[in-house]
Amino acid sequence: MAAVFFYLFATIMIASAGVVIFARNPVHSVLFLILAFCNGAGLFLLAGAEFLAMILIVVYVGAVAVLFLFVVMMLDVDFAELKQGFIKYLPVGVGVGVVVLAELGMVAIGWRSAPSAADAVANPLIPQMSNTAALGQILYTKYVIFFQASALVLLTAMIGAIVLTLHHKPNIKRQKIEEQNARTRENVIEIKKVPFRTGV
Amino acid sequence: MLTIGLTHYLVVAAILFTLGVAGIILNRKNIIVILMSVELILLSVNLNFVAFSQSLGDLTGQVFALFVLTVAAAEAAIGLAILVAFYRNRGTIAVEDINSLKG
Amino acid sequence: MPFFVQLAHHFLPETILAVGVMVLILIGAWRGERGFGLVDEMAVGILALALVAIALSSTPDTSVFDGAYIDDGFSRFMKALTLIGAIASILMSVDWLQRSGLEKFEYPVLIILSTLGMLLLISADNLIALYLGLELMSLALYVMAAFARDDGQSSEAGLKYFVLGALSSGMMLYGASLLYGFAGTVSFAGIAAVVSTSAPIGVIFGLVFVLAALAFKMSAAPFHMWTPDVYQGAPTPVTAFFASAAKMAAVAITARIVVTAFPGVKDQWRQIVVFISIASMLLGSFAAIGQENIKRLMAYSSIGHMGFALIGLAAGDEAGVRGVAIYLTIYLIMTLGTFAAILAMRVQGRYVENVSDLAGLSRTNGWMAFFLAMLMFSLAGIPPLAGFFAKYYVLLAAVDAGLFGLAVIGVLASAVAAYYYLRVVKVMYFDEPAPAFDRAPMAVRAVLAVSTLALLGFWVYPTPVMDAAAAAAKSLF
Amino acid sequence: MIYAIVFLPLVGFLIAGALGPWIGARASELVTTGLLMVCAVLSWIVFFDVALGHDHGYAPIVGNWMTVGALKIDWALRVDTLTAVMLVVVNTVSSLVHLYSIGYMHEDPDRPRFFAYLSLFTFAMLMLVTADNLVQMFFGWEGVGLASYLLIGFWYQKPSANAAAIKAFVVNRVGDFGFALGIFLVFQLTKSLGFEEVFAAVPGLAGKTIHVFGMDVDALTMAALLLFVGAMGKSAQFFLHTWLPDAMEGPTPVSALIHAATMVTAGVFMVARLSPIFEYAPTALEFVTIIGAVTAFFAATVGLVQNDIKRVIAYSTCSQLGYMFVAEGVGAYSLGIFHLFTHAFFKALLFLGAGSVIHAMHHEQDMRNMGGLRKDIPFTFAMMTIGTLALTGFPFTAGYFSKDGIIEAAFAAGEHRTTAMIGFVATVVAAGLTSYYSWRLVFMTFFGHRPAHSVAVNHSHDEPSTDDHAHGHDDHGHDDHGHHAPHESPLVMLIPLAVLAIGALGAGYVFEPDFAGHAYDEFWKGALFTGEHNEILHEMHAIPAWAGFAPTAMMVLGFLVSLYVYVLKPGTAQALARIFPRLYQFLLNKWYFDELYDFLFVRPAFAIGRLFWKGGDGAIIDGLGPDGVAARVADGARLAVRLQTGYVYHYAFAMLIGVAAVVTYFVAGGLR
Amino acid sequence: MFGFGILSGVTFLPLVGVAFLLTQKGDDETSLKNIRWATLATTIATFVLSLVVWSRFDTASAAFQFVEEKNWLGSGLVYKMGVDGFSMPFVLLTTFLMPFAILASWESVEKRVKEYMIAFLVLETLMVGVFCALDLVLFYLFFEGGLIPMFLIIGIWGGKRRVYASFKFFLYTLVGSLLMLVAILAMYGKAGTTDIAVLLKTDFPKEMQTWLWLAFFASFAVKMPMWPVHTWLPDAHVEAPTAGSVILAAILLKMGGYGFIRFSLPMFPDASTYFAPFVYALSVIAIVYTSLVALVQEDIKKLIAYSSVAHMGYVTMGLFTLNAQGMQGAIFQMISHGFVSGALFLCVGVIYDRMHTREIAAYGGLVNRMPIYAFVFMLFTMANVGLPGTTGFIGEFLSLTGAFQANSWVALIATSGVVLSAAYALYLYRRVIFGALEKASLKSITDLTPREIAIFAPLVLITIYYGVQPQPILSATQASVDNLIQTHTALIDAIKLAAAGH
Repeated sequence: MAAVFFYLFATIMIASAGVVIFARNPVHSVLFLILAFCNGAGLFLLAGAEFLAMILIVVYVGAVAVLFLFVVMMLDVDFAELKQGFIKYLPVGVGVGVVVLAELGMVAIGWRSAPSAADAVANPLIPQMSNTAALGQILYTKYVIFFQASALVLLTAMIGAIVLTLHHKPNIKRQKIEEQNARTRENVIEIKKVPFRTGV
Repeated sequence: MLTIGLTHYLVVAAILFTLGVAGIILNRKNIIVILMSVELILLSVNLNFVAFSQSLGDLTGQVFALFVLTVAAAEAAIGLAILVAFYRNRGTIAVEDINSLKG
Repeated sequence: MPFFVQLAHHFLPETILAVGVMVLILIGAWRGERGFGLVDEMAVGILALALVAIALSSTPDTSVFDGAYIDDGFSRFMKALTLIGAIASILMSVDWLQRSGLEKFEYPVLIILSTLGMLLLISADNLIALYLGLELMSLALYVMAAFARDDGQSSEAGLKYFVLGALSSGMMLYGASLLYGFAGTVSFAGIAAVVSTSAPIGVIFGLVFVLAALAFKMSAAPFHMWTPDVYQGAPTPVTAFFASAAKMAAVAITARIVVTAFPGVKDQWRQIVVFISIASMLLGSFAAIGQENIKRLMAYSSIGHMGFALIGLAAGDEAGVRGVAIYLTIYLIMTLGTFAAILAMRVQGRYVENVSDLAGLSRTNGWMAFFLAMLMFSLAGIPPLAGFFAKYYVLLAAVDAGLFGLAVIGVLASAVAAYYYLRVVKVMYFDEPAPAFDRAPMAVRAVLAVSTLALLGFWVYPTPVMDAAAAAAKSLF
Repeated sequence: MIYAIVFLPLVGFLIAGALGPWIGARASELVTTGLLMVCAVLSWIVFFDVALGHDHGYAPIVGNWMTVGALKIDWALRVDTLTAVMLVVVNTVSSLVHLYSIGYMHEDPDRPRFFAYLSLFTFAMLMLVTADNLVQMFFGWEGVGLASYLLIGFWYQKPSANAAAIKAFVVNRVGDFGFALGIFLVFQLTKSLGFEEVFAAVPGLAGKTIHVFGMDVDALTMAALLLFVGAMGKSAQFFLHTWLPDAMEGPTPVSALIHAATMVTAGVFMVARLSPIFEYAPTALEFVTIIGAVTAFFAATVGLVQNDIKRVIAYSTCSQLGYMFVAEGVGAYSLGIFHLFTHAFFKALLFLGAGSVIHAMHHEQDMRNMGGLRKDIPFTFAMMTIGTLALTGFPFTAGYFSKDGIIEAAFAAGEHRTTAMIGFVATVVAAGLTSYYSWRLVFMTFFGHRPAHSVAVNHSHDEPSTDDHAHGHDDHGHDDHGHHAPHESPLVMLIPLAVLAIGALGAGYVFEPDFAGHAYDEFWKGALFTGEHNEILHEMHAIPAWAGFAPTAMMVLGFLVSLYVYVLKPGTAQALARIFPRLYQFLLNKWYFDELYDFLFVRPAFAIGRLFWKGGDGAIIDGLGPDGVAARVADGARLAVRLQTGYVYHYAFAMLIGVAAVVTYFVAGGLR
Repeated sequence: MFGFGILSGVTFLPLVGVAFLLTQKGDDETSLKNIRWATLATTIATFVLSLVVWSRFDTASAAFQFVEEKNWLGSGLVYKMGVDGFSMPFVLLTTFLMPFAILASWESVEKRVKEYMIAFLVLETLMVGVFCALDLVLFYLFFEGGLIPMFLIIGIWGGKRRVYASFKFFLYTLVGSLLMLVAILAMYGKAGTTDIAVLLKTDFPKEMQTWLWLAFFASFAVKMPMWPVHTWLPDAHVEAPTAGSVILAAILLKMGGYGFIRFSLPMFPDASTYFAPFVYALSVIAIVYTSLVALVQEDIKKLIAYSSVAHMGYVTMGLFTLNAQGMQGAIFQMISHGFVSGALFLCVGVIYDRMHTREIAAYGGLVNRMPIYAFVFMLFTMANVGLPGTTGFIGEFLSLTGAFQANSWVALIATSGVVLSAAYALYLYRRVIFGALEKASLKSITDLTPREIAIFAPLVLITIYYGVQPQPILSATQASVDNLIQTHTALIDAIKLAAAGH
């Protein structure tokens, strides 16, 4: 049963990943990215990483993918044509890709963890504890410093996004409360005498 | 074949990784797809971590994956922000147009 | 050890930076764009405070936070270099940013955040810390590269750096996952213990991927391709920061990981390092010839220099790491000085960055020409300037380790490289004068003068650097 | 006393050279000439002391020159009979030439320089003859070369003079090249260069072979041959003679002093001085004989047709030097020196006489423009005739004793050695030729009629002028040429002629017993070395009568032919030239030696130099070296820059390739 | 003072002058005058100080004298200075010639006088340092550091193609010395020290010696320069200002020869013996080849430059004969060439200052208006062709004597250089000095000024004095040379013995 789901998830994930790359419409790419992530979450579930599966859905599908979609829409990018160079370099690119894949596959298929790896394990799975609880247990104790560091990473991302994209356009009218409060009769109203028939 | 082991996960992750890298290299259309390829790579890495975590009976892999997810989100945000800034300057995000700096 | 004790004793510089950056953000948010000056000065203060904290710390080498983080002589040495680089970068940048309409308080904030990431990176003792430090550093750098957001080149630089950086961190993660999967642990010491006995292909794969990513960060060939474009496109003070502080961290963690996590597969990683080193030296030497943009030239130059620094690492012993430490120290000084000179290249209020703009500088601004010439000679490694000693110690280590071929290729590459450094001198001294530069701000002149004098006088009293580097190297083994 | 003899000329040189511009020309002349007179007198005193008296000679050490390892060389002044003879020759002729020059050069503005050079030359020559080791000899050797160079090029505005000066120096250097190698070899053999030590070591080396220049050769033969190359250069022997005729570009007193009486005889002196070496190298001696014989003959043939009065005498000198070497080659060193001694008198006389003629003709040197001068300058004519008689070996003149002695010795040695017999034949033939061209000179100059005075007119003869510069390129002379009648020279020029004429007549008769006769041993006191089997001086008295009379007969024959051709039936010469045009051209062009050397050495040297410069240095070394490397580096730079396309995907691809390459390397077997 | 000795004084005294020059501001006549006089005073003071060293120098000893040693860098590097018979003459040569170089630049350098003088003074420090250093790394510092001022001197104050020449000079020599640097490191790795005195006693394995020798050779051969790596020299000489050429020819070239004596020969005796034929071959090629090339030159300086290469051929040949005559001759030849070629370049400078061309064809008949100059030029030309009685003869004669004992073929070919040198030198002299003064531009040329006479007079005297009395110099080097030869012979014998034993 698990095997069936594994193959199902894996196949869909890889297929949709392929579509992400090769789709001509970027919107399609984003949608298939979401599909890939969903199937990835399924694989996580199969591997017993329930919390991560949830996070993947929430963070990726819910936030990141939507962000992508938002940007794609906002920038209104055109449908792209396959260019000359693509075809020209495709064989070389595919060749190198195949070599890399073959080597990675070789590693994967022949995988043996070190015999002493079991001894080196730092945070053994605790069967009686839920995955989420177990993760929380170490995340807030042992790895709290990393937790803080990742917070700084997010802070950096925030600052970065703001500094790069926030525009104070000079001719956009904004409400400035302190200015409104500071208005007095004297400095906002000017009375002009208009001479007859000549205008201001 | 029917028992799904570590190797299966590793192979799937390897394929995904290669696809992600291929996406970066082969893509000529727009930068956003490249960013998505990066997300695919990170997904494959997470898959690796989770699989190893399961196989070793160790939570560290999952913790690592968690941080990867967090950072990946931040990365996506920054990437898109830079992308937007670039688009504002150039009016394009086609990969081939990003070559005013070269030599 | 209680958490807060660890924090206070071994994490003080980082804490100072983290807390400091929060304060700066608050001030910045409160004062808005007017807050730039204040934030900037405070940022320097915070970094200086961190530097003092490092200088005063004398704790024995300790691994803290459950083996995630190490506080040792090596890390202190490299952190000090990084902080000096950061401080100098901020100092030099003020004027530039103001003149370019970029006086945003986020700039010093990002520098501090990035520096914090570098400190984390330098002290990382497991893969997670390494990853987080790397990302914290990089994300801030991506943003900084694109900081001049209204400038097409700057945002292009940021975009390129980002895309390739993301790819490289993906690779690193893939490698890290393989290492984790093999060793069952992410700690360097744990990996070292497991890998010491055997080195299956998976571990080598992991090592290659991790090293590739680190090589990317230190811009070593063939992972250097972003460097020239980004150096050229990014705002000049940012480039200075890239070229100075960022390299320190990248080289430091590379040295640490190969030495502490992979002593058992020294033969393998040495081959990788040799390959990267040779590729970098050759590419750095050749591609810089004919470059007109001086920032781009410095990019290639830095590639070459990283190749040279890696010669020491290739030796893989204590002498080698000492050589690397000395090399980085001197390289830092040279880079800061050179970028100070580049930042002083302003003609009638406009910044210029072509080599030809330096023409006849010796007659329009003799001292600056002299300083820059000495910097160039030092970069070329001509004695008795400090650049020579940098090369001397890495080569010494390499020759001692029997890497004659590497040493010979290194010196030949440096001879080729000497050509383009000389060309700068030639333009300044032999050519007819171009329009004179405006008077550079005080901070820039100070950095230029101090770094040049340090290079010129290095041979008179090199002992502090030598001793510190020796101690740093010792702590790594 | 010897110090004074050697160093007074140096003092004269310094005074005239350094102070000349201040003290003026007259003072310079007087100082140098006066000092030389003193030297000459002192030299005769030494000669009487050492050669004729019972003093066995001495060699005071002036100071150490250099000491390097086994090589120890002192500055020393060696005086023995051989030196004493040379001192007499050098200083007598030199002082007379100084005196003569006062008159001859009186129009020249650069007289201080001239007299300084003359004194410098004399000093160098004295250093040469008083040398006690090979290196000091070499010092003098090159020193006289320098002085010769300076004096030949004295009229530096004449391109031909400059060319001749360089030629003289360079050709001499070729000789010195051999001399130097000889010195090195001697040092290698004996670990010493002092004469005493070397001569002491030589008998032990006899017959020993040495591996040198890739061959196993007889050590002493090799050494002697190499040293002799030096003598060939200095004494203008065949192959290295070409500089001597050109050297006539110098002022005539210079020719008399340097290129007749003294410097050119240095080679003869050297062989005599090194007789202990040569005696043990019979092969080398045969070579000396051959070279001497060939030179004697060759130079005489060329002398037959020359038109420049000085060149005729120059070739004659060359030829006479050949005689001396023949003498030495057959082992009769004393005869060589004797001929040197007598030759100095009559050849200097001839030169100075020629100078007087030239002076009278306002610096005209082409004999075809002369004629009938015996009435205008009778004294000079007389002197020239005496000189000619002595040169041709008219009985009981100086030349008769020395030259006939040589021919007899050659014949005597010819009993044992073919080379000596060749020497005999060559010298006998040359004697006839000498007589012919000597009288030709006299007849052309002093008899007949002077052609209408026009500078260019005589070039239309069937004897084309080969040397454009033969005449008239002096600062002076052109303008007033022919406007004044030839006039006898002033007294200062005639006195030296008279003195030399006395020597030319009497020196042979007076000194014959000492040099080569019964007083041989008392005279030489071992200064010349002869081997045990060298009985040549005795054997030469036992030759057949015809051989003894042959030279005199040849002399008469030459005289008669010359008389016929130039006096009795003028025009015969031109007729002969028409009959044998090739032979005539061959001789006139000096056997085409200059052309040959130009073709063999000068042109190739320049061509090869240019080839090395443009091709070797420029194209190959720089092309493959610095410039080539620079170009390749530039190519590399272009390539590296081209890789940097600016496209993100290329960059990413490069990273991937980098990783893939390393990984593949390990997968493919980097892993052990 | 601070425990530094007199050699440090000689070495760094010029820097004191530099410090003073740095305080001079302004371009007016007074400050220019100050600068010139201050520089001259500095160089003369340095010379006087070096004479003090010389007066206390013990020529009978082969040991290093006036040794001073200070710990300096970490890892075994020391600041160690000292002189022996090999280096003493070169120190004197350097300090002696510097005032002449300054005087020669008195009027001809008009732009950037201060920088010019500073460059020369710094160069002097570095040159003296090269000859005094007793530590390999220290030596290398000085050796290589000299490139910087020379590069600037050629490049700033040079002629038309100065950029090409300065780059060629710099990069060519740099490549060579960088290889030497690798060798130095290897030696350090083997011996654990870079102290020259210790290294001289270190026995390097045969195989290693070969490589080390080649690496050192790369540096010194370029510096000498030996054929075929000589092509930088003509360019550098032609473009350099007069004083630059003087220093280049007189001293910088000698560093190569000095390096051979100091390092290659004593430290790698096996390799030196092994490579001696190779060096001979290059030397004789250099002598003949460059002499022929000199014959066809059209530029005076280039001709003299090529002649320098030829003369350096005698030096390398002499050094590798490894006998007393050859080595002493080679050293003497270097000293002599220092005087003579320096003086010849000064001679060229004299007419260059007046006519601003170095084309031979632009001259002719100078003797008519410049008799004193003609005399001086003649004298040095003759010294250059090795006329006995001048210093040029001693060096050539001794090195050839030595060479003949080592290999007669070498001596044969090398001696032919004597003929060729006479040819090109006299040919040059004739074209420049002799002949009628026909060129209009030369009609008003003036003879030597008193300043120029003051420059040449000591050189003339020295050239003749040491030609007649070379013993002071010869005996200064004698002890060291003998020592080297003895050590070398002993080593070679030991090896032969060992080989026979096997």
